[in-house]
This record gives sequence, structure tokens and C-alpha cells, in this order.
Amino acid sequence: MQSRSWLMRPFGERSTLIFLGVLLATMALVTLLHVAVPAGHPLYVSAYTVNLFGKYLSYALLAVAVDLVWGYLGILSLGHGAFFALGGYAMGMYLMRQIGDRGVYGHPVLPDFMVFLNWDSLPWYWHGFDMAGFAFLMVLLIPGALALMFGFLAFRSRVTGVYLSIITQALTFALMLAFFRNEMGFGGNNGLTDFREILGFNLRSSDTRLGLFLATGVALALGYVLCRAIVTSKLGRVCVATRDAEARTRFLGYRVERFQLFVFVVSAMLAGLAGALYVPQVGIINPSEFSPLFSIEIVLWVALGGRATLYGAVIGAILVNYAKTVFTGVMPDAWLFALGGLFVLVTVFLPRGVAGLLALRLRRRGDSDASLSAKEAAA
Amino acid sequence: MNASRRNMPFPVRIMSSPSCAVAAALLAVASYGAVGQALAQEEPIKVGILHSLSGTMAISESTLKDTVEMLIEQQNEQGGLLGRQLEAVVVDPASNWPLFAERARELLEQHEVDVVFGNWTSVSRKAVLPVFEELNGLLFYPVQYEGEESSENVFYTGAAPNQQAIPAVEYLLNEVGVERFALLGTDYVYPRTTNRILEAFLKEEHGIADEDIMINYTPFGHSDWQNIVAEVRRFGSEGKKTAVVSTINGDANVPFYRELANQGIDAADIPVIAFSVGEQELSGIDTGPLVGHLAAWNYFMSVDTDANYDFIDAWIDYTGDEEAVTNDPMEAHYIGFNMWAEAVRKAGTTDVDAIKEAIIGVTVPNLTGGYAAMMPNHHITKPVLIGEVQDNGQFDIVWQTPSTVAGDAWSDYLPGSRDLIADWRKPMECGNFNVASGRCGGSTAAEEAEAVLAE
Amino acid sequence: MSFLRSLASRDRVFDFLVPVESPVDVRHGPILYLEDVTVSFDGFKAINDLNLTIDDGELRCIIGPNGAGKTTMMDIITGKTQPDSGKVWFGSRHDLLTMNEPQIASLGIGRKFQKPTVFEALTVFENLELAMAADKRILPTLTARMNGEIRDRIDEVLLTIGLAELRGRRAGILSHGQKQWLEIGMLLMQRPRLLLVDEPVAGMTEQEMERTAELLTGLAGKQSVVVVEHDMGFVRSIARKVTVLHQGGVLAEGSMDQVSSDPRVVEVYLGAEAEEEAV
Amino acid sequence: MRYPPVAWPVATGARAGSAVEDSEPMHAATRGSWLMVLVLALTLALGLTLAAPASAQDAERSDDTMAQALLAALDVSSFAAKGEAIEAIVRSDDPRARGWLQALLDGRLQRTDDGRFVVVLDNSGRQWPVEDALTGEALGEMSRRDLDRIGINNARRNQLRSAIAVVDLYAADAGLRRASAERLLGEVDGDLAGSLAEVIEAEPDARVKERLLQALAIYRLEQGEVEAIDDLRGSLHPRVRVALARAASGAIESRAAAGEEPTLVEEARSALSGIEQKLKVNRAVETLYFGLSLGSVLVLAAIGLAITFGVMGVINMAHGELIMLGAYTTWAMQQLLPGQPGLALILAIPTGFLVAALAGIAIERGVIQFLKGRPLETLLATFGISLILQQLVRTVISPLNRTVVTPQWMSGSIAINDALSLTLNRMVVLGFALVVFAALMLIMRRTRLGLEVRAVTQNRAMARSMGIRATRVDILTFALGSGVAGLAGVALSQLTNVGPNLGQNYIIDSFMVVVFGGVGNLWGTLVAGLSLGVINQVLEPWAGAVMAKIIVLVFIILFIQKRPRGLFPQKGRAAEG
Repeated sequence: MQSRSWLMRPFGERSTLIFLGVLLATMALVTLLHVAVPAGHPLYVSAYTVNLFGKYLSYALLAVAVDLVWGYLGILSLGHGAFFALGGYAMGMYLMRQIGDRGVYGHPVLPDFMVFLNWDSLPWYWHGFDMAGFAFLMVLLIPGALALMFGFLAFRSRVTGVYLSIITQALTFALMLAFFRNEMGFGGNNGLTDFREILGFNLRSSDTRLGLFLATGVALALGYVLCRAIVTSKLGRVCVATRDAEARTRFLGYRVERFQLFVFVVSAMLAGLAGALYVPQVGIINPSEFSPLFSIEIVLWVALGGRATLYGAVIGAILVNYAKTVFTGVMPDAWLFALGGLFVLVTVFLPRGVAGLLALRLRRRGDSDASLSAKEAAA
Repeated sequence: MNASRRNMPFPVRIMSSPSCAVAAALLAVASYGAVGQALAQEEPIKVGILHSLSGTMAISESTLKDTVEMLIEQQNEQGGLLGRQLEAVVVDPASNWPLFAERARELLEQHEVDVVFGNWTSVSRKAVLPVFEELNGLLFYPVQYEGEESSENVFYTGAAPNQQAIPAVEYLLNEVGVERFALLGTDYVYPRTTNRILEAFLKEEHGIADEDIMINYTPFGHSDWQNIVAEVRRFGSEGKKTAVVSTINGDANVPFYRELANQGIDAADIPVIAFSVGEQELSGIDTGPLVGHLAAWNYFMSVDTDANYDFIDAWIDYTGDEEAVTNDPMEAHYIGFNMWAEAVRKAGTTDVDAIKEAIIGVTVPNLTGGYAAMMPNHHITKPVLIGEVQDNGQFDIVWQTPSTVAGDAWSDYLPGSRDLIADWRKPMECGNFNVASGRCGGSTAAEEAEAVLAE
Repeated sequence: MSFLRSLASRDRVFDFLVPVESPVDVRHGPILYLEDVTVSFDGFKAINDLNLTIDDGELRCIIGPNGAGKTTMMDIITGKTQPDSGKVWFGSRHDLLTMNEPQIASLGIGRKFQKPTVFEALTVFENLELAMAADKRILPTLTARMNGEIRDRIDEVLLTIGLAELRGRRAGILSHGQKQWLEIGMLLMQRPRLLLVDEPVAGMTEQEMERTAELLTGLAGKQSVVVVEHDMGFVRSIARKVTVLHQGGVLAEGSMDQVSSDPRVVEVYLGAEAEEEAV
Repeated sequence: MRYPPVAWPVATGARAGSAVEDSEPMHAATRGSWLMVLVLALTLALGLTLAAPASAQDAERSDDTMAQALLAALDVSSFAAKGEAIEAIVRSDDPRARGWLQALLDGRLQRTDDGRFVVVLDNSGRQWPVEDALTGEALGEMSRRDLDRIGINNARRNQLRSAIAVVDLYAADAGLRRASAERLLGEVDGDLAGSLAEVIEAEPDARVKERLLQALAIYRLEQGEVEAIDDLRGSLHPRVRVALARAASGAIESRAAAGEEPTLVEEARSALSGIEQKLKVNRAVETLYFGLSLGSVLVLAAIGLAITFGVMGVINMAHGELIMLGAYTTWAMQQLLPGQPGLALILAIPTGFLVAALAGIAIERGVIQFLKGRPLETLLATFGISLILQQLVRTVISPLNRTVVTPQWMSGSIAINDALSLTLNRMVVLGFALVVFAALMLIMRRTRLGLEVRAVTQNRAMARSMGIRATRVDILTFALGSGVAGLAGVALSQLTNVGPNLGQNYIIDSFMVVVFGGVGNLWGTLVAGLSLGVINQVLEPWAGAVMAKIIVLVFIILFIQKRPRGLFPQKGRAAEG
């Protein structure tokens, strides 16, 4: 197993194969039930549901990204929403530019909100986003660059633990305030919305929506495999080593801060990708995605699903968001009780999350990543 | 397509082919007269309510949910509509904008509601707009807003800037003799636009100089107003009569007014006229020190008409709270609901397209003793009232427009929208018709036609 | 003694495993050289004008009462703590004060902590794998593959430290003594020029202590070893040269017999121990 | 434009003023003279109506028709006509005039459907108790549907206040005279100026005298008198500055002959620059005060967290909601003690502490004790608790904000000088924050509990073995931290919204403060809170509120790079673990 190339290694794991199998089967089933089953049939999956699943999957990818840094590197980022939102904004800018002259004011270049605020030309940072390739590259590069800058400073100075968590929170909070400012040129509180098409496909057609759902599924699969490949490589073990005994790892000659930075940047890029897939599906990106509470919520998904397992993060993200969808519809006045109660009960009674329950059944010898000692849990 | 699916009088399986959908839609409309009545007895009319019940906006929106529920209850007591009962479908978008879009889709696609009453913030409206246009739903939006929008599927029962901001400033200029203006707002699109419109209006129409206009934006929920209020105090002590025009939103108002009172800014010296502070907001503030500050709305609870007293009594009975207050967006829902009900009666169906056509020109009584009419641009006519805060948390109406004002979707004071008009009647059917170029710029209708051709 | 022999022979068999020869220059004297080192925390001088030289291949024991500055000295050598003043040289070419921990570690200074520190979530095998001398930059680490030679090398060390049976177990479940051994094993994998060993026998049985003593004395000669230990019996069993630290400085230096007959040492030690007992 | 303060000629006021000293009731025959008006109004103001002689009462009764007509004139929709009607009331000699004016000013003068004029005594609820405006006889409760309010606007309000102010200038109560003098600054016209000199002469109160002198000097300056500037020099009152600025810009024609030194413009300029200099200092002091005040809020909000988070290592995301509970307790106390907001506020201090502390104990026992040594999981669980508490308040109380009244002794501000006044509520909060901090320091340093807390923090096992009941210490520490959050809530209820979202607004700031100050260090929290407050307020005027906040956040991020453990790090080997 160890002798395979690092990227192929996850395919030798049972858990990864099961995960990919379930994911692909779900995607195929949803597609089939949406396309082939007539509307009104009890098995019919509506465009609404497809869209909802697409959203869940993008959240799942975000949760995987968070689990990579929190579960394996021990960095509790309370600011991953920022990378998600930045990816989303990059995508949003592309979608805005695709509107072209079909905005309400019919301006050929400027998005509506700029006309509305009386801007006469496109700000420099909006250039290039009319090209899909450039925009998609930025989806990865912008969050990556921010993570690189922030991580370089923080890891070099050995900011750790709670201090790191709080300054990641400060980071996303500062970005939220900045993006709320209309002068920033990102549409202020209203954000970017009213998208028309992506790569020439009409965003309001249910076929595009299905396509986006499938694309998100594929992205999640790839992201999962990439993360799995990282954590099963020697680098992944260095991460776990860093998480549990940072000083020891340093004394073994590893430049711990560089490893942290590398994984942090990869995670930020994945979060950005998740954001970029999320935006066309929900149709809006606005600064509230930067809200620190949202970032805390992401961590909760991971905790609920089970930390340091990756598949647990996926389960957690889907479970919590599904619960939210159901509860806000079924008991609009009391859903916060249910959600809050869920968080409390899971942390108290299921310290290793849903995946912990699964792991009890699937526990195999040597599957070292799937379990955490008490000390790690405390880290 | 979905609209037609929803209103199908008998189960027809539609595959996603446009021609099939068009045929089905025609069939649906044609057969409604005959089959519609028979079906009507069985199924209630579903009314969607899309207001946040949790999160930051719950403070404003939750009473609107109750209002619509009360109106539905009253309507049902009168026998419902078209002989069918009304049923409220309540969901909670939790003050989360993407969730608004999701919930809107749920209401329209899963619950197949006939009409939706909802939204408060501009951003939530912007988020659901594409959903309503895509699924051809009906949305009644009850809050004063920045304008610059007219959607085929949305009816704006709150005030446009020309129904609130401009008359309010004219009042300050003409009746109070104000020469300097401090425009304070929360940093989002409504205050930004309103202030831009006001700035242009003050400079162009009244020759107010640059140094006599101060503009300041603060973040949502801003709670430390010391510096800004001190600045306003200095701004107002330069010898010219000064007023503050406040588009400060929601939660930030309480600390703002507290600071005003404590720094001793009296309404008689520097009056504050607010566009977002109503009876409900005042119910969270000790109004003793605020007597005399102003608000501009299209309705006040203190309006002295029997219709209003009936509404207030019904509301108090419905909530069981003797101290319950009514406010402008509630009246907007009252008007919107009655307009929709009237349009349903007129059209004899709840079909969205039929309602859209029938509702233009519908006139219903408002609570201030006049009538509100739905204009072709999907905005309504409203009187503009200026009220002064009283120590009992109510407003005393000190001025009002002689007649009602029709809402203007596109402001005359913004360069981008000067030439735009909205008219959803045939044959124009356009939300942003450019009178200069004579074409419907970027309209969704044109785009949809393209899309159909492309397929 | 067989494992010692295997240790000795390993160099010849697996010499490709020795990292690119550590550039330490010991031609002109000692491998480690500390001069006038001072460090204080909040005004308290933990190390005060410390002077210490360790020769290449030497096995040095450092003893001293609690608070004498033993661990702080180790922290300074390994780059964890920056002294306020003084010089710390590794060989005659490397100023350790200008380097950080990983740089110092890759120069060939290995350290065993007072409290055994192993990676509890990883298996015994993986612990050793990480410790192994290799290219420790990011991409090589990411793409590193396991091969037969590496496996053999780890297996050998596993045999040496007696944990071969437990190779697949997570290190977190090992006993205290086993963790000590694992940590020593990790040091061996690192193949350092200089080993700093902080209380290696705490929590060990008599037998294990003996094995440890054999191991350490076997290492000396090719590698320099600095042992900080409380257990006088153990020190006596391995020591050739002993340094006594007291209040951050060197109190005495010499053979165990010389040192233990030094009246100052006796006073410090007995006094301190008497106090400790009193508490 | 400004509204002329009074409609009646005040020239006779001086005589009236001297008449006050006789306090001899006027004879009804002098009806119609301005003297009479003033004195009657004054007598009324002093509550001496009952002492008025019978002859006057007779006159009143015979006056009712006329009074009815006076009031009826108010009941018109045009505010201009209302202004004239007010003037007519002022000109009438009716002794009830001041009462009517005051009622009109307060919006309590109303007309019933049958045309009678009444004064509403309490206008809350649907039924209002009223009394007859003419006879003063109580009429019981009337429905608000049957009453029409006689509306006024700000212009009329100004007119009424000025009218009342001139009356009050001759009042015996120095407080009333002071308020009246304040109001006359910049409002003096030719009529009033003549009599003012005499009033100033007779005025016993130095402050009133100084004010009136300035008021007069402004008038004289506007007339072009250069000498008037000497009376104005150094005054920081905005009206003075406005008048001087006008003079300095040459808008006022000097009365002195041309060429005569010094010129009006130059004099005004020099006076003005002196004033500007002083104002600069005042503004700096003001900004500092604003900063300390904001800082004190941050300290209050964060100090409870510094205990639970810093000392116990529990990341309590429900901390904001504990603050909210304290604020709601204040509201509840005020509901329990209607009409006594001050007493309720003071009682809310211990109650708020208890309520929050009990909630804290419930959280500790219910959840946190199961999460020992897993600090990040306490974050998650308490986040759930915060959601529950918020929604609980929404469901049980209301999603709307609640009104918390500011007691009289906390509203308004202390005027240090004319340009600098410090708001009282914030000053009380600042003091309160310092007291709470001092009390906490005492508890941690001087009490057994503090000792035990520190012992448990440093080495739990050791503390245990020494007989300290660690569980009890945990409960007490958490209760203390939570209780302090409750105190913060009581204070915040005086500054901001009392609503379900209250806590959310402070939780992030609180964490920033604790981390910036250094976890586990109360002094750090104090210094961090106050300095962040000051930095924020210093930045705000030139960067704007949003940018100021962003800059502060970026500053914290960079600062943590420099000092990864905050301003006052815990030192030594123990901190490394």
C-alpha cells in the first residue's frame, strides 16, 4: 500500500472506495430520478431537491477542507468561511460579467450595482473575470494567496491554539466588514446576484442545475481523494505528528511551519472551490458568508460528523444542513432549539461524532487516522 | 413551465419540452373556467409567508408573519376566496439570504403556493427575485426600499424613494426651514441609494452647497455612536438650521437615539427624520427624550380613521397583547393582501398570469382614509405622512401630502435610471423600458424569448 | 551485545542511509561549545555564565538539583530558547544561535525529552518512519514511498528497542517505559552526531535501565552523547565525565568519583535533597 | 431661519421682575397689561394659584367663554394659524395659560368629540384619564377614539419653549432661570435687549448672570459693537462661535467709525482663534472620553470571559447570551417596579448577577463538566446553548426589543464647559466597569476562592490532593464569570438594544479583547479593552466607523504575530504546555 504513488494510495483504502461508491451512486440515482421519473411521481426528484443536494455537496467539500486542517493539522480555523466566500466572490464576479448588457440598466460592461452607485468604469480588479479560465483560476488562487499570506505570518510566529483560532476569526470578521462597504466594489450588503448563465448555460434551467450538482459531486470526490492522499502520505503523518507534538516534530528536523502552511493553503483552495460551486447554485454571494458565526458552524459540521476522518466531515455537513432545511420548514419557530440541542447532545454524548459510531463497526487494525486519542481530542 | 404544472386541473405528465409545456399551459388556462370551480371546493388556496423568524431580522419580520396570518384568518372568517379556504404556509429563512432563495423555491416548487408575502431587506429580495421570475411566482414586498427595480413577479407595496424620502426632505426645507443636512445611514444599498437621490435632489433642486451636506455610513448593528453624534452636534452648531436624515437600520437605532438624547440634541435644535424607525422600533426605546424627532412613512398607528382603529383592535385581539403596535409595513401587507384578494376575485382564479394582469388598476382602501391603487409599474399609490415622536411611543402626524403619490420604480435623480420606466401592461410588458433608446433594456422577457429560441 | 554489534555494523551495510555527511567541523576541537551563556526569565537567571564543552564522541553526564538549568540548557542548544548573551557553537563552523530547531536538528543534534514525547496517534512503525533521516522538505515528504530498505532499517531499530512486536500499535497505548524506548529509537533513526538525552531511565525497570546503559555507552565514540539524569546509580554506571550544574552555572566537572567527593557538590546535593525530603 | 422667541414685548418685563419681589397679588383691573400676564403666569408656575384672591377667581370664571375661544383657535390644521393662536394665549392674561402651553407642548391638550378641551394625564393604553382644561376637574377615563390631539410641530414647540422661557426668566427658582437664560443665548432681539440689562443687574445667580451677559453681548455684536467681543472672548458656546464667525467674515457692519482701531473683523478673528484653540483641546479630551467609554463596555463584556476562558479554559460561546440575560433582568425589574427605573436598575445589579450566575451553573453542570480538558468542544456545545438561549428569549418574551428606561440620574450629560459635556450614562458605565474589575481583582487575589481558583488552574491534580474540591471551584468560577457577564448586561441595557441579538454583537469583540490582553490575565483584559476602545475612537473620525473597526482587527492580527500570547502573556514553562 505504501509503495504506491501518493495520489493513487487512497484507492487502496476500503473507506475511500466505500465513500466514492456511495457518492457516485447517489449522484447517479438523483440524476436518474430527476430526468427519467415523471413529475408528480412519488419517486420524482424535483429541481428544488437537486439544487438542495448540490448545495449540501458544496458544503461537504468545505467541511472536508476544514477537517483537513483541524482534524489532521490541529489548527482550529474559525475563519474558513472567508476562503469559501472569496472563492464564491471570484465565481460571482465571473457570473456578473457574463450578464453583459442584460442588466437592468443595459450597461455593456458595468454590473448593475456599479451603474447604480454611479461608477464610470470597471475597477482594475474586475478585469479578466469575463474570461472563465482566468476566473476559475482565481477561485483557487485568491483564497490560496490569502491563506499563504496569513499562514506565513501566523505559523512563522508560532501562533497556536486558541490564539490562532481567534485571529482567524478576526480575519474573516475584518473581511466581512470590508466587503460590506460599498466602496469596495463588490456590491456591499447586496453582494452579487441576478446571475444569468455559466459557460453559456442558462442558470435558470433545471438542466444546468443538474449539471452543477454533478460538477459539485465530482469536485467533492476529487477533493476527498486529494485530502485522503495527503493524509495517507508521509506528509499526512508529519501533520498528525505536528498536531500531537509540535516541538518533537521540529526536533526531528521538520520545518513544521512550512508543512502547516502547505496544508493550510491546500485547504483554503478547496474551500474556495466549494464556494465557487456554491454560488451559482444558490444564486447569490454576499458578505454574510464571511460572518464568523458561519465559520463556527462549519466547524460544528465537522465535529458532529467526526473529526479527522474526512468522511465524517461530509456526513456532518449534509446532516446538519438537511436538518436545517427540514426544521426551518417543519417547525419555523422552534428549529433553533432542535439545532442547538443537537450540538450540545452530540458534543457531550458523541465526542467522536457520527463517524465515531461508524468507526466502532468498521474499525480495522492499523486504520490509525480514524481514531483520536484523548489527548488529540483535547488539542 | 412550473407555473403551468402547478395549475394543472388534471394530472398531465409533462416532459421537459417547451412546446409541450406551452400547450399544457394553454390547456390549463382554457379549461380553468369549467374545471376550476369544481376543484376549488377541495383544495385550499395556499399563501406562502417568507419572513425570518430567527436571526437578526426576526425582530422586524416576525410581526409581519403574524399580520399575514391574521389577514388570512379574517379572510377565512368571511368565507375565504372563490369559495375556497386560505391556508398559510410558513417557512423560516432565518435571516440568511441564500436561505431566502432556497425557501422561496421550496414554497413555489414543493408547496406550490399561489402567492407569497414576504421579505424585508433588499438583499433578501434580490436573492429571491430570480427564483420568483424563474418559477413565475407572485411576491408582495411590504417594505420601503431603494427603488431601481421592477420585476414582473413582484408587487412593491412599500414606499419607493419618491414616496418617502423626497417628500420628507421637502417638508424639512419648506416647513422647518432646514439649510444643512446630515445624511446618516447604515452601509447598505437602501441608504446608499436614498442618500444619492437626496444629495442630487438637494443640490439640483434646492441649491444646497456641498459643505452643507454631511454623509456618514455605519455598519449594521453599530452600537457606539459617540463620535458620530458629536460630529453631528458640531455640524449643527454652525449657525444654520440643521437636520439629520436617518436611514439607520434596525438595531442600530436604539443606541443612536440614546446617544442623541444623552448628548442633549433636542428635536427643536436638530431634528432627526428617520425612514426606518416606526412604532415597532420605538417600542424598544424610551421615547421620553426623543419627543419631536420625525419619521416619514405612509402610515402611522396614530392615524385617526375608523379603518385604522378596527385594524388596531383586530391586531390587539389577535396578538392578545394590549400594548401591541402596528406599523407601516403591516399596513403595506394589509393593502397588498387585499389587492391580491381583489385581483383573485376579479380574475376568478389564483393563476399567476391572470392575477398579474388583473391586479393592475385594482384599488383598495388603505388605513389612512384613502385608497391605494396598483400602478402598471407594480408599485402602489400612497400618501406620505410626517410624524413627530410622542412620549408614548406614537407619532403625531404633523404634515401629509395633499393627495397620494404614485411609486416611482426608477428615480429621476439618478443618472442611470432617469430614462427608465416600468410598465407591465401589454404591449410594453417591460420593467426597465428606456424611453431614450425606445427599447426594453435587458428585460427578462426578451431573454426568455431568446432562451426559447435557442432550445 | 548482539544488537550493539548490529548497530556498529549497520553503518557499513547501509551507509547510503547516512545523511549527506553532516558538515560539522570537529577538526579543531570540541563538537559542542557553550561560552558565557546567560538566560533569564522575568529576572530569574535560569542559566548564568555557563561554559561547557563536549568533545566529539564523548559521553557526558550532567547532574544537578532541580532548577539547576539542565533542561533550559538543552532548550538553548536545540534552538527552543534564545539566550540573552553568550555563544553556542556546534563544531567550529556552526553558530547555533542563528538557527531554528529544524535546522539544528538536521545538522545532527537529536534530543530526547524529559517527558517521553512520541506521536501517540501514529503507530510505532510510523513514529520511526518520521524520525528517519531523509529529505524533510514538503514535496519529497508528500511523494515519499516506502521501500524494502527503509522497512529493513526500521525493523532493525525496532529490534534494538525491543518493540518489534508492537510495530503496528498506536504509540499512545504504550507504557511509559516503552515510550522512552520508542523515543530513543526515534533518536537512533535520526542518526545524529550529538544526542541530548533528558532523563532516559525514568519509569524503567532495573533490566531496562541496564539495556539503556549499554545502548548509550555503545553509541559513544562515534556519536557524542549528553545525558541529563537524576538517578545517581545510572549515572555512575555509564559516566566517564560528569558535569554538575548549580544555579545555572557549572559547579564541578570531572570523573564521578572526583565530583562526588567535591565538598561543594556534597553540600548542594545533600542540602537540596534534605530540603526536598522536608517538603 | 429661526423663530422669534417670544411674541410679547418684554420691555415691561423688568418691572414685572421687580414686582415679583413684592409678591403682591395684582388687581384684576390691570387686566390687559403685560405686567399682569407675566405675574399671573409666574404665580401659576409657582403653584400659588390657590393663594390668588377671590376677585381673580371670579374673573377666571367669567373668562371661560373667552378661554374656550382661545383654545378653539388652536384646533386648526395650519401650523401658522396655531402659532397665532399660541400668541393670542400668551397675550391673554389668563392664569391657566402656562398650564395650557405646557400641556400643548407635551401633546396632552386634546379635544373631545363634543368640543370640550381636556388635558390627558396619561396617554398609554386604550383608555386615557383626562381632566377639563378650563376647570381642571377630573373627567375620568376616555377612549382614545373620542379624543383629538391638538398637534404641534417643532416650530411651535420652539415658540412654546421660548414663551415659557421668558416667563421663567423671572421665576424664583434659580434652576428655571438658568434654563431660561441658556435658551436666550442667540435669541435676544431688540425688545428683549432693552430689558435684559436690568434683569442682569438684579440677577443674584452668577451663572445666570454670565449667560445673560453673553446673550446680550451676542446681540450687541450683531449690532456692530466691537466692545461686545470682550464679553464673548473665551466662551465655547456654539452660538457665540457662530456670532463671532459671522463678525469675522465681515458680515456685520461695524458701528465704530472707519479706521478706528481695533476693527470688528480683526477682534472677532482673534477671539475666534482663541476659541478654536480651546476647542481643539476639548475635542481631544472628548475623544479620549469616548474611547475610554467604549473601552469600558469592551472590558465589561470581556471580563467575564477572561475568567471562564482565561482561568478555566472554557470557550464559552454562550457568554453573549449571559450578557443578554443580565440585560433582560434589568428590563424585568423595571417591569416589576413601574415608575421607579432607578431603583429597578440598582436592584438589577445583584439580580442580574444571580440570574446569569445561575444560568452559568446550569450550563457548567449540564454540559461543561462532561467536557473537561476538551476546550474546543466546549466551544461547540456552548454555541448550541447560545442558539437555544436566543430562541428561548424570542419565544418566551418576544423577538422585539424591550424598552429599558434610563433613570433620571443617568440621563443627560455633565457639562464641563460649553463645548465639552460628558454623557452621564456612559460615565456611570465606565465607573461601574472599574468597580467590577476592582472587585474581581480582590476576589482573585484576596479571597480563599481566588486562591483555590489559581491553584486549580495551575495544577488541578496537585490542588485536588491538597484538599481543594476542584469541582466546587469549577462551579464557583464559572458562576462568577457568568455573573459578571450578567452585570455587563445590566450596564449594556443602558446603552444599547435589549433584544435577542444583544449577545451576538459582543461575543466576537469580547474574544478579541481577551486574546489581545493575554489569556488568563485580568489586567491584560482591562488594558486591552480600554486601549482598543481608545484606538477605535481616535481612528473613527478620519477613517469612518467601518474602517476603524477593520483597522483595529488587522492591528490585532498583526499584534498577535508579534506577541503570540497577547499583551501580558503567562510566562514560564507551564504556559508552554
